[in-house]
Amino acid sequence: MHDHIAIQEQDFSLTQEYQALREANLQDGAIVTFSGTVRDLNQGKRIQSLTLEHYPAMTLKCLQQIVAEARNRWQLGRVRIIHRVGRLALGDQIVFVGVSSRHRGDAFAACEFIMDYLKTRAPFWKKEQTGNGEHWVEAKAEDQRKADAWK
Amino acid sequence: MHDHIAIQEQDFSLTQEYQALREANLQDGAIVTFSGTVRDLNQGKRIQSLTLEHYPAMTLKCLQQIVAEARNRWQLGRVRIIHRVGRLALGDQIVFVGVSSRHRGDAFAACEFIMDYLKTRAPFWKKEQTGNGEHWVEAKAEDQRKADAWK
Amino acid sequence: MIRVLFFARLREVLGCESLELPCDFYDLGGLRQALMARGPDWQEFLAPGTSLGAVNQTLAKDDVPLQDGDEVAFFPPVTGG
Amino acid sequence: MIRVLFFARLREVLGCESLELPCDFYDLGGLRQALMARGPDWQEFLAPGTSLGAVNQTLAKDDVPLQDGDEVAFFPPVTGG
Repeated sequence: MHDHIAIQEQDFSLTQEYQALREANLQDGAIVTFSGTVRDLNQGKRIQSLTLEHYPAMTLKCLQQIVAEARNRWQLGRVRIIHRVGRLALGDQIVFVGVSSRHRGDAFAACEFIMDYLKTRAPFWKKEQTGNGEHWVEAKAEDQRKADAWK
Repeated sequence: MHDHIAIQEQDFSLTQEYQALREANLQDGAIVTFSGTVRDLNQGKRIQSLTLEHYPAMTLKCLQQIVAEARNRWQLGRVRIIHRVGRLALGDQIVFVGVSSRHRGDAFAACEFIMDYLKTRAPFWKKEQTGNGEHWVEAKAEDQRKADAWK
Repeated sequence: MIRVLFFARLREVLGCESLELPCDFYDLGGLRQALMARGPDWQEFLAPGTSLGAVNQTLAKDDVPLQDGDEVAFFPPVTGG
Repeated sequence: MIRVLFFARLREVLGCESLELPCDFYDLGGLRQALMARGPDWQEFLAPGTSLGAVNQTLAKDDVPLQDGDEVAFFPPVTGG
């Protein structure tokens, strides 16, 4: 197993993550990455910044379970997940998921599956700051629908 | 439209590609990338290197059509495709597809769609060098099946 | 004893980050009902479907049994990623 | 005139990279049949299903009509990516 799962305040480097997925890995011909960033508009509101809270004792365990489930479903090489917490500015990176595999179909499916499960199961909560104060982000039914589609 | 499509002998930098997808792009919260590399085993044969030939007058046009079809199907921000040609060594990068979008579902689907169509429609051919000489790679029925699944 | 944690909006509206309670509850649902009796905000925001529960750091339905020493958490639907 | 190009394995087995032919063919299938009559290798490797065709740099079925000045290409199923 070549898994790296981190929850951290500091930013991450896609360059380093990609290198860690690729180096000395001649058996995997496919690498899929997902990066999520803070965008300016969310659910119709103009965002200035956001704060990410999590449940530290549970977060890592939950992400490990999601990766284990992905490894049961697909033939995967390396899996790397980073999720940031704390205060984030517009355009900042929030989350990274990278998967290597022999086959691109497995890499695509596993990367999307991990994101869909992370979105609906991992204990993170976003609070958005706008010109009109701040508010907790509401969960989206669409995210639950996407996660349920993997069952 | 923010498309970049290149066919080139020289290597590419995921770092630069990711930056081009991300910079000054606050509306897109999702970036999906695919990188294909030369792996050591293909269809049961141990590979030493490979040579990629293409049909220059057709390649760019074909990739532009694939991107146009992806843009018809999904709401996409930026799309970047690089495909290398010429001689490639074990572990070398062959192909990059990067897509940004407001929504991760669109970015995942479009990135995989572009790869599946590229694999079955874009005029590239691989010749593999092994310890027993060289041979042209045979097209895989699985690739055709994956491309047909998008219809 | 059971340790009960509240996160995010739930922590803010209840004005409560954590509780220590004797383990008088057969399952997560029993604990949830007891907490909902604490007042109108508790009633509203701990209602099943409104908040999720976890037992020992794993998402749990209301029929998951509780034991002395468990860590329970209640929180709103998650919004990471 | 029509310009006909061959790529990859097809170029190698036919020993031919390109041809210039008068445009005597109604469609791509007509050209394909005429080329297949050139010899056993042409017969085998240009057979429909064995090689793909393109007219003016776009994948084409055998019923696509040909015109003077067209660029036609035949090649094996593609294997890039």
